[in-house]
Amino acid sequence: MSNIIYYVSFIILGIGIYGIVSQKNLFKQLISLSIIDTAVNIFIVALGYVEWGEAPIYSTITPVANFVDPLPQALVLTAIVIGVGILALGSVLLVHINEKYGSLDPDEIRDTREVVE
Amino acid sequence: MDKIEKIDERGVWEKIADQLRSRSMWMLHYCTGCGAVELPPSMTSRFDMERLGMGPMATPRQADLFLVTGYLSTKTLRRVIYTYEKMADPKYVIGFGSCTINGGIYYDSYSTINRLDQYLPVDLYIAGCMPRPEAILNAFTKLMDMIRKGEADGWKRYNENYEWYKQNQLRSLGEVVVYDEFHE
Amino acid sequence: MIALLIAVPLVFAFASIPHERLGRYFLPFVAMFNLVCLFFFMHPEQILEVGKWPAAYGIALVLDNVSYPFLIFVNFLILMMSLSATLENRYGTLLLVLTAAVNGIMLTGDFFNSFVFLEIISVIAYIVAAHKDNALGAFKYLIFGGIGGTMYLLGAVSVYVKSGTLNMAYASFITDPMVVPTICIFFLITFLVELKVLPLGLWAPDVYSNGSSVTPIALGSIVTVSLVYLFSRIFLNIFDLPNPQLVGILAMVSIIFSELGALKQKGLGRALSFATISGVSTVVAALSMRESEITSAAYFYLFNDVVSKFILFTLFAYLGERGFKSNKTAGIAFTFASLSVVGFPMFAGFWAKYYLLKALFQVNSYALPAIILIAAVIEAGYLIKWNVELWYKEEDREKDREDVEAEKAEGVEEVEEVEDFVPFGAQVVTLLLALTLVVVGFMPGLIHDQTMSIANHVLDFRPYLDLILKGGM
Amino acid sequence: MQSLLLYLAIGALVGYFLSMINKRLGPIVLLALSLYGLFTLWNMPIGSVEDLFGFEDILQFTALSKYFSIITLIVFSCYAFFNIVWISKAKRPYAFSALSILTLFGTLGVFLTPHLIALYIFWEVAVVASLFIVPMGKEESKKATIWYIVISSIGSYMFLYGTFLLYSKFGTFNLFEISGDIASEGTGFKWLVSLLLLGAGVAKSGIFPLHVWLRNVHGNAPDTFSAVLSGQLVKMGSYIIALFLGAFPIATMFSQFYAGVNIFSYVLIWLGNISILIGTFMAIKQNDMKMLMAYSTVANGGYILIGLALLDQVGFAGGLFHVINHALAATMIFLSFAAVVYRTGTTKIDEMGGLIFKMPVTFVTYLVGIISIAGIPPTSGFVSKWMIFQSLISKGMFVTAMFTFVGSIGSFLYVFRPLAGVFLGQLKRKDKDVKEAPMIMLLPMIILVALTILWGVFPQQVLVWVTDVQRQFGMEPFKFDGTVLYSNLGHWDSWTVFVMFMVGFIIAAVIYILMPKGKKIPLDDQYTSGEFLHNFDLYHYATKYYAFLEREYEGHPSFEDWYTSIVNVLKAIGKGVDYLVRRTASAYTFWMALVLALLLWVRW
Amino acid sequence: MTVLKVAGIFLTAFFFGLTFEGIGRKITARVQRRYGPRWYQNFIDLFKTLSKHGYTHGWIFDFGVIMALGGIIASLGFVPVGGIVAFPGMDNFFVIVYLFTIGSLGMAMGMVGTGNPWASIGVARALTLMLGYEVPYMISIGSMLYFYRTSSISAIMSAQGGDWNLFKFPIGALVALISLQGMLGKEPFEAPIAPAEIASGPMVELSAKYMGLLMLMNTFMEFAEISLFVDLFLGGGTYFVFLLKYLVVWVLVVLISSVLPRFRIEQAVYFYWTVPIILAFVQVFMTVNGFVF
Repeated sequence: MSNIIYYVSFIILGIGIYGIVSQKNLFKQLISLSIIDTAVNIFIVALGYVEWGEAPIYSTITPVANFVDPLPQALVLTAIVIGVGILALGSVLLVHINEKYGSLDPDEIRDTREVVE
Repeated sequence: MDKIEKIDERGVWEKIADQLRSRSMWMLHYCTGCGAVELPPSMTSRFDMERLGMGPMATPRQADLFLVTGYLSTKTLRRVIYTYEKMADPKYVIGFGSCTINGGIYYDSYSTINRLDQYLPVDLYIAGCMPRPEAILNAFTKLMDMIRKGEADGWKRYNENYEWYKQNQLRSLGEVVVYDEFHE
Repeated sequence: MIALLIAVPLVFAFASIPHERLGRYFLPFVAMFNLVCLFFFMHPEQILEVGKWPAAYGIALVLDNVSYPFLIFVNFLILMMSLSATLENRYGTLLLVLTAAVNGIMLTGDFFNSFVFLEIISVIAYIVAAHKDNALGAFKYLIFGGIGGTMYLLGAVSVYVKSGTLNMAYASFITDPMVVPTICIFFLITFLVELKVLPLGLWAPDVYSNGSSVTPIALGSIVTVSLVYLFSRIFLNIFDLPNPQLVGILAMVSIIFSELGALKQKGLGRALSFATISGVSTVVAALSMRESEITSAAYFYLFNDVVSKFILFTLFAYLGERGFKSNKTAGIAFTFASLSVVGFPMFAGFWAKYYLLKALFQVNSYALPAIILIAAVIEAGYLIKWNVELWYKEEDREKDREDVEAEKAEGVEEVEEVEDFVPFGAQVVTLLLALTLVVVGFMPGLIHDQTMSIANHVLDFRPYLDLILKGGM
Repeated sequence: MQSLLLYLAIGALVGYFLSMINKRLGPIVLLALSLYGLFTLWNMPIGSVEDLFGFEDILQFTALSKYFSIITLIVFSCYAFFNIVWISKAKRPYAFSALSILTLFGTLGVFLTPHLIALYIFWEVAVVASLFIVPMGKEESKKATIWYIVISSIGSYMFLYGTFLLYSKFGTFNLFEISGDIASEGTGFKWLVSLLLLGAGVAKSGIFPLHVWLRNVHGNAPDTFSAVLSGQLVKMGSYIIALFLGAFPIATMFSQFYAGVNIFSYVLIWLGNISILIGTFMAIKQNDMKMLMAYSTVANGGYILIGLALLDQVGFAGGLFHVINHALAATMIFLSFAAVVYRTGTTKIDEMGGLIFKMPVTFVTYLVGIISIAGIPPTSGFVSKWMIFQSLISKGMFVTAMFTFVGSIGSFLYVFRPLAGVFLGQLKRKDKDVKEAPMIMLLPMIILVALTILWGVFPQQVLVWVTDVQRQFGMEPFKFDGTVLYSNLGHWDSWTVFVMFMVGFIIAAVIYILMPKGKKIPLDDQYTSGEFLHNFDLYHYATKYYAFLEREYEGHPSFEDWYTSIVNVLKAIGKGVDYLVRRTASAYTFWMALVLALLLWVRW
Repeated sequence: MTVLKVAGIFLTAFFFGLTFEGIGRKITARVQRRYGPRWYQNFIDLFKTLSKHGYTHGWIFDFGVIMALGGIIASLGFVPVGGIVAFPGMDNFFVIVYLFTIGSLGMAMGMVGTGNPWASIGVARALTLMLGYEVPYMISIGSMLYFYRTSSISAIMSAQGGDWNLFKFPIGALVALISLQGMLGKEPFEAPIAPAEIASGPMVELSAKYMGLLMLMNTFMEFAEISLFVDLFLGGGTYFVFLLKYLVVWVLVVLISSVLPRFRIEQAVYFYWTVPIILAFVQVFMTVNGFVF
């Protein structure tokens, strides 16, 4: 039962990949990428989790305690920041694409480009 | 032409050469008219002119004897003259049939040449319309005789009286108009 | 001390934010500074433990015999690019950050740290890729790179989970060998994406062919070199490459197909992009052999390929397909570079091929040499075609000019003069690099000694471990 | 040798900068260097060994080196001499001169070293240098350059692959060190290595599967450079073939197949046969005179290959002798073409005519050249053809003999086509004012004519070189005594033949002079079937000269088309790659998943 | 001695060549039921043409004619005429064959030098025909050279003894005979000089002594080629035996030519490259495998 979080994260990962593969709209693809990011983050956090663990803070109450591994959480923080950065950057790129081609549908974009080329 | 006994001016080599020429006459027959049809019988097995050393040639350069076989129009005369001038000296001309003598039955046509010897030095005419092969062979033997005696000197006459012949030719044919229908 | 390589560029990057134009003036000096530091003040085999945390707990920056030459080369390339490229506003800042990240990724001895630097590089790469209004290509790259980055993250975290440390040296020491292949596959995916091995490098042609003087050089030369370093660090030094044959085959397929793709192209830019894929694929294929001579030759090949492509892309960015009539110097550089890429003698490319083939034959590998040579035939075909076309374009151009003049005389309309101006900096840089190729062509030892030493070090895990852990743990 | 190569390398730079002062200085530098080289190498003892730029014993002066270097230097001297005037028509005179010198550097280097990698380097230098001269020619020449580089690369990379195969086996690049041990290797290895190494020779000398570049390149290159291409660069291929066939113990490496000819040589001989066939019949149907001679080069390459591959006393000598013949003849012919083009500006046979009365010396050069190509005594071309025929007949190789006969008689056909179309026939009106080529152009042509006839009548000098080569390779040397040449099927004496020829000529001339003199008439006084012609330009039979023969093989397969279609197939695959590239990210992810799956599940 | 022998060969070729040609004309005439010319007609023709005043188109024309005759005279010197062998051992088959081509080349060059397209067409046809007949000829002779291990004509001639090669190499002899017909330009391989079609082809511009010299060349060439056939296949023999054999071959050739029509040039080449070449290879196969009777 404790592994359920892994399965959840992999399901979310699958959803993300499915999204990228199946969705035509570029923005939806970007969102799917973000979903993949999230899935991986969940997975990492779950890795550090210890059954019935406690917050990894040394105190008098918990001199010897079942700590949750703090490092993955720290890593995830960084990863989230990077993920957000990429999301923002992708959005900017999409705005540019939309300005240039007037669409976010790759087929329509390709038509426009082929006319240009 | 006046029949004047000429003094034989030929040297020894020339005489020997004339002997040879008379025995090996290569002819070019210019088939302007119906006379040409009489040549095949004279070449083939019945009369066989090859036994006289004669034979048909393909181009005027190789030929000694020029047969004008029939009537001439202004159009064909020009060709005849070109052809004659391409032949190598010494060269002989035989006019076939009455057409070359006086125009024959076409004498009053607007474009017929009535007298060949005004334009080319004819060594021998064969009368008849048309001459039979017997007459033709007879003429050939006669011409051979003339050559041996040095009487067949039409080519010399042509060279000597070139101006006169040219004048006659021009009078009949007019100036040559250069007109190239393909490229100009 | 070695942290300066990362810190100084970053500082200048931040300093340039208020003054958009300053970045591009900072860049050459920063690169110069780095080079000077590297040459005179830093020498291999030193380690910096960030925050005095001892290695295996904290982040360690390592300057060893492998990363040192790579650092010099990359900073040299950055310096060259800063002189040759036309940097618009803010690109200076970006490239300063890129410099920091690239130096960082080569110095770091920590998986997660390298992930962070990789992501910084990626983000900047996406932005740089969007240069010249090429947002679509950049977006493709972003999706691809995004997934690749995720894979790297997964790999790094898996290492941590399985070994309890993020330190590269220590992790390789204690990680369960059973799970190493699986972890490595995550890393591998990232590298295949970033190093443009087909079919994962499909994003590259669209990105590189945008006609910018920054994108293909920043991505194709600088980022590629740093990632090749990381690739060899992880797969040659720390872990074993999983499925080396499969990687080799993938790379070979990539070589052939990218050459075919290049053959088909009607535009020079895309042709060069495909040629770049082919070049890096060759390096990957050679590295997958994990043999010191071959590895050394692969680095030599990388050197030649990167320098030549630097020249080709720079000149393409400025001249397009307009010929060398008025730019003989540029033309000579272009020709030298393409001859070197194909591997004609008396250029660096020949020795790259020579060493590579020689090493491959020594281990009785016959398929890769054949493929390299077949690819070289195709490459020779289209590169020489372009050379000839560009050199002998003058007739057409004169005709054009006559037309223009005629039209001007008629006063029909003002026809825009085609601009084929190569900036002085770019001319000098390309010529210098071309001469480098020639000099290396005559004295291959200059580079070969270095690559040999890198190869020997990179394949020997022990010194690295000793350096980081100081024989301890 | 090292100093010579050094001078040449420096000379390329010097030539470039001197050309800037005066265009004509470039060829003069080349001429001086070639003459210096000729002088040095002529006097150099066979077997000298030298270092090159610090590499020990890289240069080795063998008998084969001497022979080929002398040919090369003769060709280059004439070429340089010719260029002194011609250079004014060159498109890029500076680069042209410098690259010419570099080409000489490369080829001489090839001939002087048995070290395979050094050989490869020099080889590629020659290729690259000549590569950039080619597109200075006609409009088509840019395309031709691609043909050149691709086919040349195929050849040279085959060579490189073979070299490394040898290296991985024997650990040395020195050919002569390898050749002793190779016989004991496995059959497959021997086949592979021999084929790969000879691939370069096959590609370069225009042998059958790789012959397609010659038409394009020789036909479109700058006019004088075609002479070097055909007279000299192609001979580099022949050198490789001669070197490997001579240095490797081919006879013991491969099993005997027929009449003492081993199977490998037999394969080569068949390639030569096909080359002769293709070269001859394609040459017959060319209307461009330079392309015609290009195909002729293919056919002659076949001759050389057959001669060399026979590997016996007479045949090998014949093949080697044919090298010098064809080099001289091709140079003469292409130089005379260059002179014609210099004056008339076209290479199409049916756009010219009657130039003999305007350019008599050029005509004589061409005439002697084709007499030599066609192998008619008293030129040197006959000597080698005789040797090859003798060898083939004595071995009983009649099928090959048939091909050589076809090539030999076919050569009468194709060489006559430019003769009739360009030099004889009616003079075109546009060429009425054409003058003879300048004296400086004529001199090298005259020298070549003299050499060809000299070596046709007194072949001893060349035979000494050739037999030296045979001795060096441990073959029984060709037997000759003065001008009498011996084969195992009898002998002949070139001097007697020449004397008889002169006797016949004198008799004919006496008869001619004794008889009445002919009258000189102009060209347009022609038998025209009595018709008056206005435009004698059209009274010239040059277009589709052999129409009746060409009709017989109209639908022949074209290798040029085949190779183009192969390239098109490759391009179609490339288009597929490009199609994938142009998709959006969604498709890429699919690929990524695929690769991931592969990596995860495939384990071996 | 050599000089005398060479002179003897030339004089034989001159007198008997022309005489036999005259006889050939007589035979043709008889086949056509004509009386025919005298046997010495060809002498008359020759000297007549030489005596005329011709036209020349420039130096190449003169040179070509001299080269044609000179080349043929040169090659004639190497052909053994019965017992007269001028250069024993050096009468190499290939030398003779290639010396012939000097004459042909000279003729072709001179004739095309006239500038007449008919001449060019004729020469083109002649060369094409040559491509046809030379190949089977050389292969079939080659098999003999292989068998006797020598390429000297006189050596092969004397090696036969009474046992003629005609019977030893019957198929080769047949091939050589068919090729001979083409070499001599007799029907059915007469297309190069078709008089009515292309105005006698190469000879179109020939007048007077030029014609004569080429007639002489043609006679010598015929003599040399038939002599080769007689030497190689009929065992040569003493001088008069040789001439007798020569006459027989010549009559055979003339008879064949007098009853056959003309091939078109591509038909001729096609013919030569199918039937005779296959026969020649049959001969080669037999020779190489030792089936020599």
